[in-house]
Amino acid sequence: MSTIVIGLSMGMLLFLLAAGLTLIFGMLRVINFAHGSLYMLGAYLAFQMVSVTGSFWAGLVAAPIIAAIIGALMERIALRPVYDRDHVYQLLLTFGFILVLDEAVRIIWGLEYKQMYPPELFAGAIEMFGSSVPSYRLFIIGFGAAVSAALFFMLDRSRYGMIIRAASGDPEMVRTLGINVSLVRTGVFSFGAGLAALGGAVAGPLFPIELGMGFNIIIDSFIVVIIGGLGNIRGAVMAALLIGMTRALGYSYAPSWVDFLTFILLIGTLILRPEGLFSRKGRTA
Amino acid sequence: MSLLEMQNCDVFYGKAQALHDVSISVEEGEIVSLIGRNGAGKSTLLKAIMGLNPIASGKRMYDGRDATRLSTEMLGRSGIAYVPEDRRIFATLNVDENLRIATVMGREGAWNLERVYDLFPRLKERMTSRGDTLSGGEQQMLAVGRGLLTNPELLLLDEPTEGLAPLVVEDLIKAMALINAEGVAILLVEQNLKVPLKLAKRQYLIDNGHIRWSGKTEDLLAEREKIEGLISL
Amino acid sequence: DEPESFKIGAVLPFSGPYGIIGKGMKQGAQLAIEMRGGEVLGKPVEVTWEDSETKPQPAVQKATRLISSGAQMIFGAASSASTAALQGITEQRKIPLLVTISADDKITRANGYRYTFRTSNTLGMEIRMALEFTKAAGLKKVYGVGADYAVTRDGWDAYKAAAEEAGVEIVGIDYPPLGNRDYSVIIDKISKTDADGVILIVTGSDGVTFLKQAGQAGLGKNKVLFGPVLQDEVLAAAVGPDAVGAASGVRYHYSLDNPANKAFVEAYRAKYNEWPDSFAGEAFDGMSWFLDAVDSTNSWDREEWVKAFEGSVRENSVEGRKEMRACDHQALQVGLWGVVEKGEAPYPDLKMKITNIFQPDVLFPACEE
Amino acid sequence: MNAIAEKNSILRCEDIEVSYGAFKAVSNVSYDFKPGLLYGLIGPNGAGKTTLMNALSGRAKLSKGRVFLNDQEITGKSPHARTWAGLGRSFQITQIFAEMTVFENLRLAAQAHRFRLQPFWRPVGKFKEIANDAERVLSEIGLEGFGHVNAGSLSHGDQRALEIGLALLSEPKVLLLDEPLAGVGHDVVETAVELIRKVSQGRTVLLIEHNMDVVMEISDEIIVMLAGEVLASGEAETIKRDPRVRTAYLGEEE
Amino acid sequence: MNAQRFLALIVAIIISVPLLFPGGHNIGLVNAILIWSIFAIGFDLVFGIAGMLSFGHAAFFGVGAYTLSLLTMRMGWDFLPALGAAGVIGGALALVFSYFAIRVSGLFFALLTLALSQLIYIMAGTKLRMLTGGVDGIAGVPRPDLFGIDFYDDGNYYFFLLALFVLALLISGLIRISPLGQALKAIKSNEVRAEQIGFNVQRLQRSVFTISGIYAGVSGGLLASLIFYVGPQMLHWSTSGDVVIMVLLGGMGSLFGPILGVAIFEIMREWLSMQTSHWYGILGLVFIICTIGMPKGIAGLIIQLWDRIMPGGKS
Ligand SMILES: Nc1ncnc2c1ncn2[C@@H]1O[C@H](COP(=O)(O)OP(=O)(O)OP(=O)(O)O)[C@@H](O)[C@H]1O
Ligand SMILES: Nc1ncnc2c1ncn2[C@@H]1O[C@H](COP(=O)(O)OP(=O)(O)OP(=O)(O)O)[C@@H](O)[C@H]1O
Ligand SMILES: [Mg+2]
Ligand SMILES: [Mg+2]
Repeated sequence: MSTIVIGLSMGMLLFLLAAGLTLIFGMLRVINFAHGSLYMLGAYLAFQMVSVTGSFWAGLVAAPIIAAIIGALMERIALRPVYDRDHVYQLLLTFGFILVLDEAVRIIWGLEYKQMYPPELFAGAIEMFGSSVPSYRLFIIGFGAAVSAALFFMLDRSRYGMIIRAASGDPEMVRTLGINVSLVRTGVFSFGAGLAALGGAVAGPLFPIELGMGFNIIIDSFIVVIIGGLGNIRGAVMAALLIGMTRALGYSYAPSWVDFLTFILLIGTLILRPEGLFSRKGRTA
Repeated sequence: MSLLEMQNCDVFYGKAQALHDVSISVEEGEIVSLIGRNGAGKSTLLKAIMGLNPIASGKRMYDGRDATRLSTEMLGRSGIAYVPEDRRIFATLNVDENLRIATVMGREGAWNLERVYDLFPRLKERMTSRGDTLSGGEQQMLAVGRGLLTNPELLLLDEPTEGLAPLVVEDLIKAMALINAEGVAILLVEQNLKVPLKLAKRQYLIDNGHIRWSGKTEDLLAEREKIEGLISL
Repeated sequence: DEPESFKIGAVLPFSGPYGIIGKGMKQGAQLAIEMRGGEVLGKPVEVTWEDSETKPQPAVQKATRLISSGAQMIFGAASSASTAALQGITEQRKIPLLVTISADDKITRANGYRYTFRTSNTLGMEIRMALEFTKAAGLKKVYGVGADYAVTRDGWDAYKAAAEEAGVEIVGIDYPPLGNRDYSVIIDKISKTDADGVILIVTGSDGVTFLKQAGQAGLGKNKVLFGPVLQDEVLAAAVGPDAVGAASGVRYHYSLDNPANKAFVEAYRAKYNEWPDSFAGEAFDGMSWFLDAVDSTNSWDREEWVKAFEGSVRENSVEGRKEMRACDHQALQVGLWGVVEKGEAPYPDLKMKITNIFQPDVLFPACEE
Repeated sequence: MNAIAEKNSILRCEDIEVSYGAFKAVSNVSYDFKPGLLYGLIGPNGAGKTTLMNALSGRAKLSKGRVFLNDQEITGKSPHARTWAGLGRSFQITQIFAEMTVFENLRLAAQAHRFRLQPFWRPVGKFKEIANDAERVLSEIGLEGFGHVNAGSLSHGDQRALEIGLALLSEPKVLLLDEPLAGVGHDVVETAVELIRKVSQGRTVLLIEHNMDVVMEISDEIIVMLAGEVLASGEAETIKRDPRVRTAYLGEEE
Repeated sequence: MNAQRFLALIVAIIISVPLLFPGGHNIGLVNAILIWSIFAIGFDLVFGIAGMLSFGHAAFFGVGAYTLSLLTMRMGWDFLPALGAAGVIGGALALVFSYFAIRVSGLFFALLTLALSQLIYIMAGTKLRMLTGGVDGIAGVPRPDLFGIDFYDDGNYYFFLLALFVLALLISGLIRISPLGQALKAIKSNEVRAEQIGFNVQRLQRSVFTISGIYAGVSGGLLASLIFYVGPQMLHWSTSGDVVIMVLLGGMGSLFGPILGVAIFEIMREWLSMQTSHWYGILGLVFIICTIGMPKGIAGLIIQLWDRIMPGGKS
């Protein structure tokens, strides 16, 4: 029973880490390898806010906002000129972003580990089903659910999501309808960057805040995105929970096979449903 | 005053010139058609009007103002709608969304979702299908419907009847007449000459990137022999 | 003929996962050279610092260039993989390789690498320290968590056998993958057992993550968390207050009470205005010792240096007596064990307190073969 | 045409069905196509014409039924295997190699037809026969001067011509043409129709077209589809008079 | 001289630095460039010609390295047959990958290959540690023992690598202009049409994927012998990322572009890291500027400049 709660929290955490990537990947068709770096930046920014203001919540709010501004700049300056080219050039760019962001973090905060703690409100552990579950984990479940609901409404239901999806296929045609595609794209990238940082801020109290922290999560995030189906927020939530549960069970019974299981799940999905568990395919003729 | 005026426009693809010193005008509320053989430059001109092809030299006047420098989205917002020859349906959006996206900018006018569905009942049946699963003709209907839903002052139609069944073509001709009667100007490109001859009061003949002839439809029919020699219609 | 200068090629991680290590090593080694007047064999010492990126390929590529431009020795990488790769080239070129941080036992094996010398700890000895600690702390039931790779598995097997022999009950063992980020299920599992001690054979970020998450679940309240290389001051700072009470092997510590160390710490603080971490201390110690050995030969023949270093004894190292064993080029030394406690100025907020010092004879098995 | 070929069918489908979810785009279609005839396939938009063609050429998966080419079952075979078996097609939505020249486009089709294994030890320019095939078709489709033009920068109508040319190069016994005249200039419709006539010599052609004048004129037999099923089939005159076809598709034209 | 020849000349100059300046300290760097170039040339067959973005080539590269190391060190094979086996195993693994991955296209292909190669990476680091030495890898990988030449001398090894590099370049050049290369370009351009005119798309994609796996396996084996070491790092997806970057930087789909990309990448890494400790960030800026300013990579830029300076001399 407690495994389920923990699995749920692991899944939601994964979702929060991957949400920004899903968004940018699904909407702009950009594989944002710098997602991990933005996530790391979010953690450092949150740490900084916490050490200045003493409030976890200040960090949780400020880090995404600052990262979103940085994301907007990245999009305006670098990404915008290459949309018309083959998608792979965006890869090169985002690789460049990784190096630049990492360097910036190194210059600003140095190499030492930084730390953050859960807010007062969620500091202790709660007895549940005979286990003590850290209440911060419960916070993550709730927070993840809220973020996913918000994203779901933004993307699948609203006209905003419609524009983004249309523009990912044929931006020119969207322009003829009088819609400012560039602005929308900047918005999406910036929002995705903010989400990445949000993930970092939420993860801060759980993981060491260090330079390499972004490098590791990117693969996890990819797995969520793939299993969920491109840019499909509902799919991403489902996938994250599925992985969270799988991992929780894995840790209970065979910890050394956990990574393995995750990949088997991924490869299995891709073989059975190459487009991901939650997407549909079009026709070609 | 003309609604749209293109003055002495040159358009290039790379180094190749596709339009030479082209001037055309569309008056408010009229139907004008542009005819010419394959590769004459018709689509190129429509795209240039819509800001999708840069105008190397020349001027675009819209609503009495110089619109040469306006971007595609500004032109769209000021009331020009474009129905491209290759339809360009949004593949990942369903039929309903493909239509609704055209209403995002919220221009007031006579067209709304219901009217489009009345015009093309087939679209209503396929409302929840993704754009890229539609048949060719369904996509064509959708492209026209999407153009209408922006409630334009000027509608650029590039071969709108291509791939449509005869019955639907009839409906579309009626609809165009109706749209026009409601005050929308139309610039029509067609291969199927029946349609422009029936609808348009004025014609432009384009060949090899040059406007070779322009005038009333009656004159076109009367001077047919001469013009045929000119551009081998 | 004698070269103009004594060239040292230093290939250290200044970036990548171990990037944090490079700085301390560089400062320690620099100080070692400075404190001997910047000279060896009567010639100025010239060090070229290169970034190994914590990756084997750049490490070897840079070492190759350093050697071909006349480096007399290589001062080596931090990760075991990079070190192993460097050993390939240094053995090939017959250039001494000084290792002061990598702990993999294989790096110094009997009749193994002629040109490799390690002056720092091995993981094997650290595991044995953990065992001694288990006994000293009177733990009865122990649960194990080890990062899933060969060295830890071997270490665990050794620990388990010896612990069981000493009457300690082994409750369980889990091997989550290296670089694991979520220990919550394992922590929950352990908290439901009646183990009184948890041995964590993990290091770096993995250890930090575990301790952070264990702290939130309150695992440390009734169980002793300890491990061979679980904590030092850098890592404790990353964990925060939840680290207090965690016990760990310590490679070097500035609080060691001996004249050599006092002099070193004083000079280090004067120069860099910070406490030397274990990377700095070990680098200082190894570099000083090696250069002394070279100096003692009065020769530019590298074979002479190898011979001189082999079997040399350093009575006054910063960690007390050290002896370079000839059979495997591993320095025999005492083992330091400590626990994280709250510190006050001028010390960091969290500091290690050395609680046990184990003697070499219980930590190093005899050289096999 | 000998007597046996008259009797046998060259392409036959038995009760085929294509469904997308609950929606049946094609159902209950059984038809025998005789060698050497030109079939016109008409019907309202969305009736399932293209989908039927997809089913025959292997692009759409059958949920039911079987397809035979020359009495060989080809159900489930991939499109390229069907091409080798003698089935060529053009697409309603132009499918060309846009960033290559027109000549390269044609040369590729010729190469695909000539080699099963693509040799890698000789430059492609050294294979004369391929270049000759390409040149021949280039003039057949009336794009002589355009060999060195990038296919993507051809006008829409010229791309349609290239589309047919690509299908021709596989020397198909059965040729499926999906609205080849769509977008073809008024002045060249005659030429295009001539081209279709010419290429239909000695092969079976299935032609989807909304240009009724053309279909009625050149088809030997006409098949009308409605809502995924075959509504009627027969000679042009019969079809023209069929009231069901008039209400569903043709309208009350003068 | 046309632009292509000019490019060839630049490449020739870079790789003949050790001949032009014997006794320099850059021979290790040039050797690494030769090896990575073989990898990149093979990778570009898949990436630049067939248009398949693979993020799994690290697997073939790394497996080649392990194959060579294990066969020479544990089985006592000679170097050359072991190198051949590295290529064969690299190619075979690529073939296996292709059966899984070719079912999907575009970004999914990239991600699926990435996932498969990460699986290999995890296996090598943990479950196969008896064979691979786990995360610590295997040190002491040998170099060839041929004609009594001491290939442990980097200067001599250079010639061995040069010969293989030239061979790899020739084969790739031939493939590009052969019917196979054309067919692959067709598939990249329009898969639907390619299949309809009779190309067996999947088989062709599998073939080129396998060929490039062979390139990767051989180059991986060579790298292991160059640095006397093989470890799971070579299998990590970031190795795939490196080769993608190199090829993009140099210019995908061109014969010499990938080589230029490799050279620039390696030289910058070596040179910049000597200049400043902030070299990482600077390298990142260079990537960004190159992407924005050079739509066709360095090779594209050079061709453009050449055509501008030498008008009329079009290739
Ligand atoms: N993207 C492009 N790049 C280069 N040249 C182009 C491009 N698009 C069109 N052209 C060329 O410009 C000329 C005009 O093409 P356009 O598409 O405007 O013709 P059109 O009159 O619309 O013909 P159709 O009736 O066949 O659609 C043609 O010669 C064509 O080859
Ligand atoms: N992959 C698919 N998924 C869902 N529906 C599809 C798919 N392919 C086709 N359809 C539907 O099947 C119906 C038949 O389509 P088809 O393209 O065969 O029509 P058609 O007769 O060729 O029409 P047109 O004359 O307009 O080209 C259409 O309503 C279309 O939306
Ligand atoms: Mg046109
Ligand atoms: Mg159709």
